[in-house]
Amino acid sequence: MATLTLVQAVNDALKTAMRDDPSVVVLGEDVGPKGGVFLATEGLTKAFGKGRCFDTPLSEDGIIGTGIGMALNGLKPVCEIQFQDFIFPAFDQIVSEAAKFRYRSGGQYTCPMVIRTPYGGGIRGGLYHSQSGEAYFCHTPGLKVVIPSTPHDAKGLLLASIDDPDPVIFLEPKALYRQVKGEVPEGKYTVPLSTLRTVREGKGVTVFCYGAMVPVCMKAAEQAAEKGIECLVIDLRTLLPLDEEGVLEAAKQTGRVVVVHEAPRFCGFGGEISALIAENAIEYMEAPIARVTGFDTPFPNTLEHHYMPDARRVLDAIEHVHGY
Amino acid sequence: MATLTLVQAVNDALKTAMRDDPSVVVLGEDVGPKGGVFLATEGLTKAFGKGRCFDTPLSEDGIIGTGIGMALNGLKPVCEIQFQDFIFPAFDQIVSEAAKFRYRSGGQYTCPMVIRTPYGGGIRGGLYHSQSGEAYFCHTPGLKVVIPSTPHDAKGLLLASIDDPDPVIFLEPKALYRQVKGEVPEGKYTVPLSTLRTVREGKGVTVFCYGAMVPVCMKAAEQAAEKGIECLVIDLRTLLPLDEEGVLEAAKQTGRVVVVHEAPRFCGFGGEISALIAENAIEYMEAPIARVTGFDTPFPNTLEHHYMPDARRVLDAIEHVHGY
Amino acid sequence: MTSQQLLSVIEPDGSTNGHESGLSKDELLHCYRTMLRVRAFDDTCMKLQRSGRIGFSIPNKGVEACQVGAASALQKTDWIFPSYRDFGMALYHGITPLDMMHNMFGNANDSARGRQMPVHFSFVKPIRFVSISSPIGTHLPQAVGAAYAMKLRGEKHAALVSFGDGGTSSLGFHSGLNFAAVWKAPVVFLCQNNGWAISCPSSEQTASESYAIKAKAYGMPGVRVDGNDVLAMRKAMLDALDHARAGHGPTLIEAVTYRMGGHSTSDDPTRYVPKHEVEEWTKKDPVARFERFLATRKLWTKELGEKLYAEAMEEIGAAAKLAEATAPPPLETIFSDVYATVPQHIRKQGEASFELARRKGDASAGDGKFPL
Amino acid sequence: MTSQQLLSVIEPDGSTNGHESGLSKDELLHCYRTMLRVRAFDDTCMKLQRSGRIGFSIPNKGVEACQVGAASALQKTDWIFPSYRDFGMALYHGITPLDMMHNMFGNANDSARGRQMPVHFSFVKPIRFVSISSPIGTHLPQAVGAAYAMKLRGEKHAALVSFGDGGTSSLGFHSGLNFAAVWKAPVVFLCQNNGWAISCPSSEQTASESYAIKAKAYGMPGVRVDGNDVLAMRKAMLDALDHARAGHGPTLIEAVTYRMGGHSTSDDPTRYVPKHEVEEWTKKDPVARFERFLATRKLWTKELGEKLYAEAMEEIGAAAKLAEATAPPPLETIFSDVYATVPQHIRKQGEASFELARRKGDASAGDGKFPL
Ligand SMILES: Cc1ncc(C[n+]2csc(CCOP(=O)(O)OP(=O)(O)O)c2C)c(N)n1
Ligand SMILES: Cc1ncc(C[n+]2csc(CCOP(=O)(O)OP(=O)(O)O)c2C)c(N)n1
Ligand SMILES: [Mg+2]
Ligand SMILES: [Mg+2]
Repeated sequence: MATLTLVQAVNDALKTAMRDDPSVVVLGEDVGPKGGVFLATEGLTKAFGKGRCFDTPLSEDGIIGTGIGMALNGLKPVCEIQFQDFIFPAFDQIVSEAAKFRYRSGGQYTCPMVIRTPYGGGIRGGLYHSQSGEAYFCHTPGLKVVIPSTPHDAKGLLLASIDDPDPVIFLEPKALYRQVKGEVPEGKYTVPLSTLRTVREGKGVTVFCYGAMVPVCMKAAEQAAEKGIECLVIDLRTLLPLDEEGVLEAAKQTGRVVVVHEAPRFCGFGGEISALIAENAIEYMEAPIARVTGFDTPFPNTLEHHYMPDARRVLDAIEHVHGY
Repeated sequence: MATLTLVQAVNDALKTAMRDDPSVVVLGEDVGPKGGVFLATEGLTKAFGKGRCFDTPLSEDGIIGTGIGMALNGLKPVCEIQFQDFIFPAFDQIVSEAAKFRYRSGGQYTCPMVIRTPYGGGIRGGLYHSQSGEAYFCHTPGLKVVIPSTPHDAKGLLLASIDDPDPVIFLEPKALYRQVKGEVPEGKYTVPLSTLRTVREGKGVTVFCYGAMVPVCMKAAEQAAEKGIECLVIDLRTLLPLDEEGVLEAAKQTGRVVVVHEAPRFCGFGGEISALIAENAIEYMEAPIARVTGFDTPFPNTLEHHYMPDARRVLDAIEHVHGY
Repeated sequence: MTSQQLLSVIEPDGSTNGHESGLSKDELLHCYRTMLRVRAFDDTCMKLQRSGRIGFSIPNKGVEACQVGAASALQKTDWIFPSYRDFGMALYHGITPLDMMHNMFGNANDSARGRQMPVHFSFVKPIRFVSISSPIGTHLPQAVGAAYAMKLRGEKHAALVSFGDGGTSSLGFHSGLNFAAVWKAPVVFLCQNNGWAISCPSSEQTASESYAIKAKAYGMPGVRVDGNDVLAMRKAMLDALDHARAGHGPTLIEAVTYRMGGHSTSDDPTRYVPKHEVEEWTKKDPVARFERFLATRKLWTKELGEKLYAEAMEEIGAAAKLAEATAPPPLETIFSDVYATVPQHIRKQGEASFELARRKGDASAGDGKFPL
Repeated sequence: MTSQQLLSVIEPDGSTNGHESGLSKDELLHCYRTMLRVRAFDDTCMKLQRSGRIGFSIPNKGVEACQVGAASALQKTDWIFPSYRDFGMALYHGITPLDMMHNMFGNANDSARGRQMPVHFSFVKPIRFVSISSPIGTHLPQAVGAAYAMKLRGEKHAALVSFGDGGTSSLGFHSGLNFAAVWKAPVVFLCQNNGWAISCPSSEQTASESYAIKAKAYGMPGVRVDGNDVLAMRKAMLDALDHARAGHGPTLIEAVTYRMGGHSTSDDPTRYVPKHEVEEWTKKDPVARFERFLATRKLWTKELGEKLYAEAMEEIGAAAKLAEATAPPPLETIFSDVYATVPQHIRKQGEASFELARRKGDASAGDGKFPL
């Protein structure tokens, strides 16, 4: 097993898939000779040729639109959107087309494809290189939404996404690209979609998180443990289709819940977790269901560290629901 | 006071605004001589000339993009998107640009503009003429999201939206366009944004709804009353910025809540209402917070009446939370 | 040829300039019969809509030659990415009126399982007739991607993607043509310029000299064809397909034609279409034009035309009856096909709704009407 | 002229073909000085970024003439919708290096209030230099809308919108040019074709003969200009602005130039740019070209050039020091300017975060680096 960073694990997954399956192609802006602006696609053109990994003109609509056509006709495109913030020109193709092809054609036409894109803050990217748009995709039936937080999961979930018969939005926490390292098995393995990962056991407070918030929540959980509060930390990994039973069970285990994400709070993904619990397990709740999230503002630049939830804020919420 | 349908009230509001303020312009596909596919803009080109109300080429990106430019430079554009389902090609302009101009320019450039569009089911329009996308916009800081449910509010809220210094997404429940009639004052008046409307008082169960779901919920509330359950029915009217205090107060009044909308449930607007309550008033809740919504599937055609919440489904939820 | 000239084969009097593309008598008659079947399908749907038996249809009067001529050049292994107005392409390739009628009624046998509006067909056989979408222009880059897959696998197939004059303003037009030209993808872009996009005339859609000239922006050939001339359409398509199959990349074809009816069965074109325009174009009726050609070959008489039209009406009327008598799709179809397998949360929603129906009865259908 | 010829004024040896557009000595020197200030701003930012004092910048070496020549044709009442690479336009019109540096440091005096990345300027004075956005191409239709407003009010102003070769593939290019031509809006589209879009060469961006020829798709004039020739740029802009102000509508100008550095301070162009290309274009350096012209007018000596560059470096270095010493924006700026007035829910979030900071201390800054 090699020790890889998260972005290296993504690269490894792409190489593994392309080697195993000639129908896998990678396309996007600057994914070819440059290897992508984060180097996630480094070496792919060289190893598999220009027909399998190639640069596109500057149009996300074109990247996803042609990707859909490839998927309709037997290829397995893995489209890269350079930053998740730039996915919106392709929103129509994703929401109106990729998500609805199977349904509207009675299963005659399907879109097995993966849309990979780095999301989230932490690189001083300001309004347009920092956003977390998972809620937009999670509100779109027909899509799957996957977010890894470790190198192991990044490779295993990406390979599972490429295997999946439906379109998957694969959001990569760019803040973790080089921040986390971990052991990654060689060759092919998959981490099944729609499964949760228990990062830490605890009977005091349940913390739901994903992506770059996982290490933040773990730090907060350790600080909480020092104060005698043991947290159950759940990495959701697949937001859609969500393992709702698993979420409810984890919530019931402590009766006290904190949900954490970077995206703005209002109508964000955290609200769905709260609502699920309030609808199906409210009688188990012994405290308000707290959300620690980005603010309901655009993403700032100089002050981004104030905007993004940190251990300080998460811990405060843990203490709040614990002491309630 | 004239008795108008909802779509006539919209037309009346546009005429009133255009008469009072020469900077108001109306643009969109087929809004000119044809008067829009629902006739919301009927007679405007004739009354105010081709410079003030005009057809555009078939590009929503162009409609909103040029609308933003007009707003930056002193006009007050009211852009029509023919069906809300077709707003997605303009999603980038709305989410990345209109919503963020004030913030990113430190208030130097602003986008006072209104984007009007019919939304929701009930006309046998299938996947692409029936969607309710309010959650996408509500998760976007910088936008306001307004949905009327009566002719009176349609005119008053639209005039308030045109007066507003920020971009407003004005979603018109197309199912109600000709279904509801009501008295509408002549000339200019406004209904302030971010205010709730109590449609019905009651101490049994609080029902939150908006748009075409308001009459549905009222029907269910009447049926509930026959069974001895008095509902407090709240028409949210402005979803963003939401009157959160008002929502919490209404929830606390009964301790039993049902949230109703047509859009899919997962990560929908209803989740935000549930989450708000679960975060700030959970100790008042005497029952699960129920959601009655569209299913987490695309919008079907032949069976649309099974997809859209009806009084039958709402009543069932009212009974459920009441009897809990 | 420059993009301003119109490629044509059949002269107004029915004679030709010699570019008939070698169709056999049977093939010529298949084209003709298909055009009449389009018209009969149209007429039937108009009646069904007027009498409230279906909710919506899209008239095709005036554009039959465009569709049939273009379709006639395709192989069964090629792919069609149609617009909602492409009845002729479907019928030409053997998709049956009954299959289409199931969709018009959105019943249990509809290949779209009653999920789409009428005219939003989806077929995989006898030719790939890709599921039609309402959002304009999205299918252009999709056709390019499908064509790229053909090219990557070394197949000699091609994709045809059809759209209207209004569609040229869409995002998909720009990205589709650009990607296709850069990749030299085997795809033919067919713009059916029928003069109108609902109520927007071409003069307000674009300021360019023609739609064909837009090809220059992408570095691909652009040709303007008389879209009311079925043989000219066929020739332009054959040339473009040869070009594509030979690895030379895409072509933009502008078929100049005219929408002789409203945009849809719910549209009232008298609000915006100048009367003289319709009169002028009525003289150029593509069916009459083809009949004059067929007459010069002794393949047509008035009686034959009437007989074929009557046969088509009968066949299509019977199909409508059958489709109307077919049950609506079962409730389960709301919840299936969102994903390959039904996930937890959707399964639960389905079960809850079946359970409610058992307890409290079915939902009742509304009476909403489609506006445009 | 056809779209394939390059409009130029200054010959490589500094002589001209007579189209100098009547700039006074002072104006010529203002152009020159501005070009040197762009270069000095660039050099300073590169150093600031390399030493970790700012996070990011965008090099302008090679494209100074494009920007300065184009800007020189504008009135203060015109609007500029710039790209992130348009330092020259800002400096030409009197936006100060200090104003720009505040943005590079994202401090409390930044007009964008520290919310945007460096180089995402926003100014309303002395000219409308509209807030720069990262998403490529969105500003094209916006410029058209702003120009439409001018036209509707009968003003004789115009809008300039500037973008790169990569930007021509964006959605905004298609809708912007199309709407502008249909409306005859007073707007000039300036495509600065600098050969690359990050690592994507023009040959993979489009298959068209040129970028200027794309104007044909929209029915507007398209001109190709030597973008390294400041006077040619000025002439092309003046002509296009006259055309626009006279009510004849938009023009697409393609300025053929070259990005002599990386895409940004974080990019490593040696991964993908062929070496010989850079060498060739170095010979065509736009500053040296203009110096040769100025020398023919006795307006330039090597010493003058060195002196002006040194002055610029000093001015800009001082600005950088001042900007660096300026405090970061206050916490409140996270919560203001989302709307004209702060709504309930945002006010509460702000208060909670101030309160938490009082109780538990401030958040600590991360060390994330910008990748591209
Ligand atoms: C993105 C989008 N915007 C708007 C519409 C509404 N709409 C349906 S058809 C149509 C006009 C299309 O005109 P054209 O492309 O010329 O095709 P035609 O109907 O003439 O065949 C419009 C605006 C749509 N379907 N999709
Ligand atoms: C919609 C969008 N997609 C991708 C990007 C990432 N990106 C930033 S600059 C750039 C290349 C732009 O090239 P060009 O338009 O030629 O301008 P240049 O940088 O050469 O001046 C890309 C792809 C973006 N900013 N916006
Ligand atoms: Mg048309
Ligand atoms: Mg460039």
